[in-house]
Amino acid sequence: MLNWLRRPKYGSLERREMPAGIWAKCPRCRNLIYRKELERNLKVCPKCAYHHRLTAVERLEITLDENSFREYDAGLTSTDPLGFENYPAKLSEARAKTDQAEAVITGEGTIDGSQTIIGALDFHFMGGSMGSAVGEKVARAAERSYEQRLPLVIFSASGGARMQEGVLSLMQLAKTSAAIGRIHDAGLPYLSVMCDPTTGGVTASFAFLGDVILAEPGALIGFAGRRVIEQTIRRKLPDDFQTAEFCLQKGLIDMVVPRTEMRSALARLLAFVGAPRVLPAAIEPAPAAQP
Amino acid sequence: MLNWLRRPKYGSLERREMPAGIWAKCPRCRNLIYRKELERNLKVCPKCAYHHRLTAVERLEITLDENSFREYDAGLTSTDPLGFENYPAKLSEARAKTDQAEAVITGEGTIDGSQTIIGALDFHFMGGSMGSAVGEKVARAAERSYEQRLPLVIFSASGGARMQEGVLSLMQLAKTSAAIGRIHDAGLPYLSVMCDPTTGGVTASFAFLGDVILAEPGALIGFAGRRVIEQTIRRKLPDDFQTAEFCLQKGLIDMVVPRTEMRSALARLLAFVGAPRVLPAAIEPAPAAQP
Amino acid sequence: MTERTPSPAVDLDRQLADLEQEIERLRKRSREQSVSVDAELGPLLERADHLRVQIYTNPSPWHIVQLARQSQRPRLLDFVGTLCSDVMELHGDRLYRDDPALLAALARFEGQPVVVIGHNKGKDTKENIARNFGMPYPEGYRKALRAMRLAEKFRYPVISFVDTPGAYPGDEAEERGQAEAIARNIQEMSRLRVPLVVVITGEGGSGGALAIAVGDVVLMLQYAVYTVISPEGCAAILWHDASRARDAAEALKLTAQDLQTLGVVDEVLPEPFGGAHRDPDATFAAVREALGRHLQALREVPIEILLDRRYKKYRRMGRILEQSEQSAQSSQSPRPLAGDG
Amino acid sequence: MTERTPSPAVDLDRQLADLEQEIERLRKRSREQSVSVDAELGPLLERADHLRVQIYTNPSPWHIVQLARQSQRPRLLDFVGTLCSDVMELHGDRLYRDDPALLAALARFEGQPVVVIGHNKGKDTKENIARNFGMPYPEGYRKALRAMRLAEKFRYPVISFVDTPGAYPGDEAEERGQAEAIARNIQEMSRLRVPLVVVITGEGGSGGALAIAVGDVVLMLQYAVYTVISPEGCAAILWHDASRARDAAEALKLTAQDLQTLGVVDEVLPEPFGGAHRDPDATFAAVREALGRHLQALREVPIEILLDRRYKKYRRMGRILEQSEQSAQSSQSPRPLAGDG
Ligand SMILES: [Zn+2]
Ligand SMILES: [Zn+2]
Repeated sequence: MLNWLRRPKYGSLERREMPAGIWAKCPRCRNLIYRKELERNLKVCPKCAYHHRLTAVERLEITLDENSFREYDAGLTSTDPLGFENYPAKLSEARAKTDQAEAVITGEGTIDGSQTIIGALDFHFMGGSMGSAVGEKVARAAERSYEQRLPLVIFSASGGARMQEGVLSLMQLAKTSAAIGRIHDAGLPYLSVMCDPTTGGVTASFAFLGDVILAEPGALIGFAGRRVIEQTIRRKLPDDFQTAEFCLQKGLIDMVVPRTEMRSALARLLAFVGAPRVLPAAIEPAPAAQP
Repeated sequence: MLNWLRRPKYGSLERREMPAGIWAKCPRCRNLIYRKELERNLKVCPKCAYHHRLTAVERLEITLDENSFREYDAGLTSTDPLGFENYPAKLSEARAKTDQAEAVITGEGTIDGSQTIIGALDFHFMGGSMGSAVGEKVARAAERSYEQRLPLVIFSASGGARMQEGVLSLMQLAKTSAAIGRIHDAGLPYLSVMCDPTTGGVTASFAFLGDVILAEPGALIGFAGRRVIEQTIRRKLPDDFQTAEFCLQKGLIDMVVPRTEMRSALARLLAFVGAPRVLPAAIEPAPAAQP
Repeated sequence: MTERTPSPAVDLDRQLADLEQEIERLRKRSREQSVSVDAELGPLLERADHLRVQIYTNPSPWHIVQLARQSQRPRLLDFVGTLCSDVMELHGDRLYRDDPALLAALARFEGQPVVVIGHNKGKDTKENIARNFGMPYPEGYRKALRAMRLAEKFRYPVISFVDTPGAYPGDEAEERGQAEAIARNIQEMSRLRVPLVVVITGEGGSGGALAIAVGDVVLMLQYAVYTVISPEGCAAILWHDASRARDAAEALKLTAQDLQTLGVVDEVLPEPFGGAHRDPDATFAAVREALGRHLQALREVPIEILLDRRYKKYRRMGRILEQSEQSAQSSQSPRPLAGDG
Repeated sequence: MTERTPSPAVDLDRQLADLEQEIERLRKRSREQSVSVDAELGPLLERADHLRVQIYTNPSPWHIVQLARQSQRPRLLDFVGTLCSDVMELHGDRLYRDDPALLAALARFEGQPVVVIGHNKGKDTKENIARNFGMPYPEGYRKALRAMRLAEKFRYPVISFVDTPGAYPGDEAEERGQAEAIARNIQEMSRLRVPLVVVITGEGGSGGALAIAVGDVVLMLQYAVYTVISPEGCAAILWHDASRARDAAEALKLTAQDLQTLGVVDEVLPEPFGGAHRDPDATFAAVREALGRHLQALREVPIEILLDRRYKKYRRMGRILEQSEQSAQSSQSPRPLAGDG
């Protein structure tokens, strides 16, 4: 990974997305992979193509042009509006674990030179759940897209609404969808990328409202949980149920794109929809030498 | 039936919708019905509720307020643009049989006082097939709806496009759908009523574009023919396939309305969508007596 | 509200449940052994009545959940049948199926044309099976959207009645895009160009409720509930113990009163003592009055202003904290982050 | 054209078929009996070649039907792959399924962004089974409409490639609203707020073709066909004899030349001698040139004017007669009819 975006902020603990060590065991193929190789391969298993989950920071690092990112609303967090048992403690724990203030990072940057507003949810932060802060940051990102006439790209990775905020978390579905509605009205492009997992409230709002919907291979995508469905229909579901590939076949998403090709796919889409281009400094005309 | 609208025009032969005689045999329940009773019951079998097919004239008679109808484009007919074998002879035959110039009658009138533009296809005229003239009359009716800001009601009864006019008949799907599109743009109501049978090209154009779609009980409604489908899928289709009730369950139409209630259903819908009202003369205030 | 000991209200509720069990036990014994238990029974019955009054006077959230789910509670068709005239049901999404769990209709309210949508729960098992317990498939939501588009075309207001355990969690519903259907409705309702009034009459079950519950005005019956997850589901996830649903009901702040405080509900409509089913006419009257008043007011608002208000209303929902050291920078002027690599 | 005797072209075609049968018979005899038939075969082969030249020089409608259906004929992916760059396929209708019989894609044509839709026929049995022989279900048409809405949102032109025997005539297609899907597309294409160019490359099979064939400009390859019903179907209905398809092909006026005369097709694109598959590059070049020219011209037309032109274009299609005794009255001023009862 590129590491240009990582920074300590709530930095009390070391980063722990994967257990430490030189070797990592792939949870799908069970092979031991040299960790550096795995990182080089954007955390896609070189043996079986299993896509390990990424943090929001990692996602932005591998997507954006280096040092192009400017974060929005970094200090915006949820409160504990219901006085919900243990919620403040869980928030603190998530902040310590992820070095993030909340389950989404938003900002602006360039992808292969195309300017865009971008957001990435972080499943490592309370399961990427959407409370008031996640909803607010996504809505603000959409509004900035609207105001600045820039495309919007959102990577989703979420278990759904954050129940510790009760109906206020449900209202984030309305808040974010309304904000996305505005950018559609303005004819601005919105690309939604579904990563593993994208379920519940996030699917029932902004994640399924993209002009183009992309997904990573094997990502779990669905509204209701597998167990709830199996209890309801009293049958076992097939293994591929609610995978990205399943959703593609069911006509619900546009493309399944391997992580190693995602950046270029987004760049092509952004170029297609006419995102403003920022030329790299290197190819801007050099100032004439002063004699 | 009311008979107020019947008129000879191409009147070479007597009307022959049903074989003559005092008694009529119901094709569904096989009962012998006293013909006058059948007529009084709007040609719905009093024993089994089978809806006999109506001519366009009968349809308008039982739908519109008495003497409220003004016909449009009565003399508009198809030509024989392809020089298609036997087509002129078939047209003559259909005209003689139905006393109509073409397979649709269009005009304006009132339904329980609500002004509307109205059209009725006639299955007795070459299977209600849509050639250039049918398409033109429907499109003109839609344009009059647009120009006069009046609702549009169309009763369909058709086997589809009129193949004797080749691709020109196919183009009537585009012509009529484009005209319907204009009245939707203008926020005007269009009610589509599907009668037995409504199949082929008419379903793939104006018949399925209604704001509200009504159908008579038991009406056959579908795009492809039963025989073609059975040959394709190599299975027998269930008896109720492509009936109005089947389409209702499949979410394709809004209501199945018995013929005896159709006029009042349309009247309620027209009143709902705010069709201009024409008060019957009887209830208009009488001029003050001159002293 | 973070304590795990039951609240006084929940406590009353449990006492009543225990008492009712005891009463039933006594009566069973009386039947089986043909002995009189009146002497023992009398005080218990009295105590139970007393408890009921206490509970109805100040019902616990869990008790309100029970009231909201009450099988005798007025259903959609009761409301529509009483409050509306000239009802013409619309069927189907024009795509796949007509979903009987969700009703869409043209109707008149106080003589004015409106479009009515709502979750169509049944009153008995037979009705409920036919209407899937008021749990729509995607085609139900798509039918609702079609009806709302008609309302938009003809410029009639939409009245939406909410009463569902949730969107149906079945495999076919997933396959046909349950999430997409809900998201689409939420987005389209946020910008539908006619007034939208929502009445939450019973269970407001998560996304399946919200899919027809975005409105200029959201009304809620006193003993209805509206929640992001069922108390049972919440308890199962949080404490791995569905029986702690009472506690979850407390914690989730799902009552009308709580939701008004949180800014999610605009007005709470009072119910008769003991719940809407004890005096349906009073309930209908309250809904009729509020609907009439709000529709009247909304009709007078120019549509662009209405849409702007609606947008801002939902835009405001939630509680956030903008940390001072960062908010000045982040909110006004995005700043580049120092990379460490 | 009303005579039932075969036209000279059809006659040539039949002669060729008879000859080919005779040649095959001879060859089979030669193989089976190990005898030389060269002496007999030579003149027959020469005559067959001669006939082929005659036929290709002036093919009959029935022969053109065969050319349009030719398995080696360039398919959608050949056209898109050759004419477009940066192709990104879009999948699904967001409702039910992704239909492989219909392709929708973002792409660039001569560097400019366009949305491409088209019937996705295969070249061999395996491809054809996977893509249902280019016969879409309703979800195919709904995917196309979704792609066209994206084009409208981003203001890019739509290029539509037509090559289908027709919409799939299956029970499930009917159940999911095949007719509705086609009608919706036709209506929406008639008012889509971007330029629409259609290229009929192979079979233009009735409503299933028209569902993506409403355009500001409709181009048609020389040996493509476009018809309201297949010649076989027409013959079966008219004469109860599907083998009279040749006659039906004549009668239906389904060739590019005929359709241009009838005003349905705006421009016929020439094919190489013997058909597009004999020199695909020449075919692609012809399509590229025409597409480029028309897109360039359409881009310069203000959208309201374009929509008005498109409307009037379809509004004019067909041939009608307004009988003089009535047209003056009916067309200008509707008159009440004298009732007879
Ligand atoms: Zn692996
Ligand atoms: Zn009968």
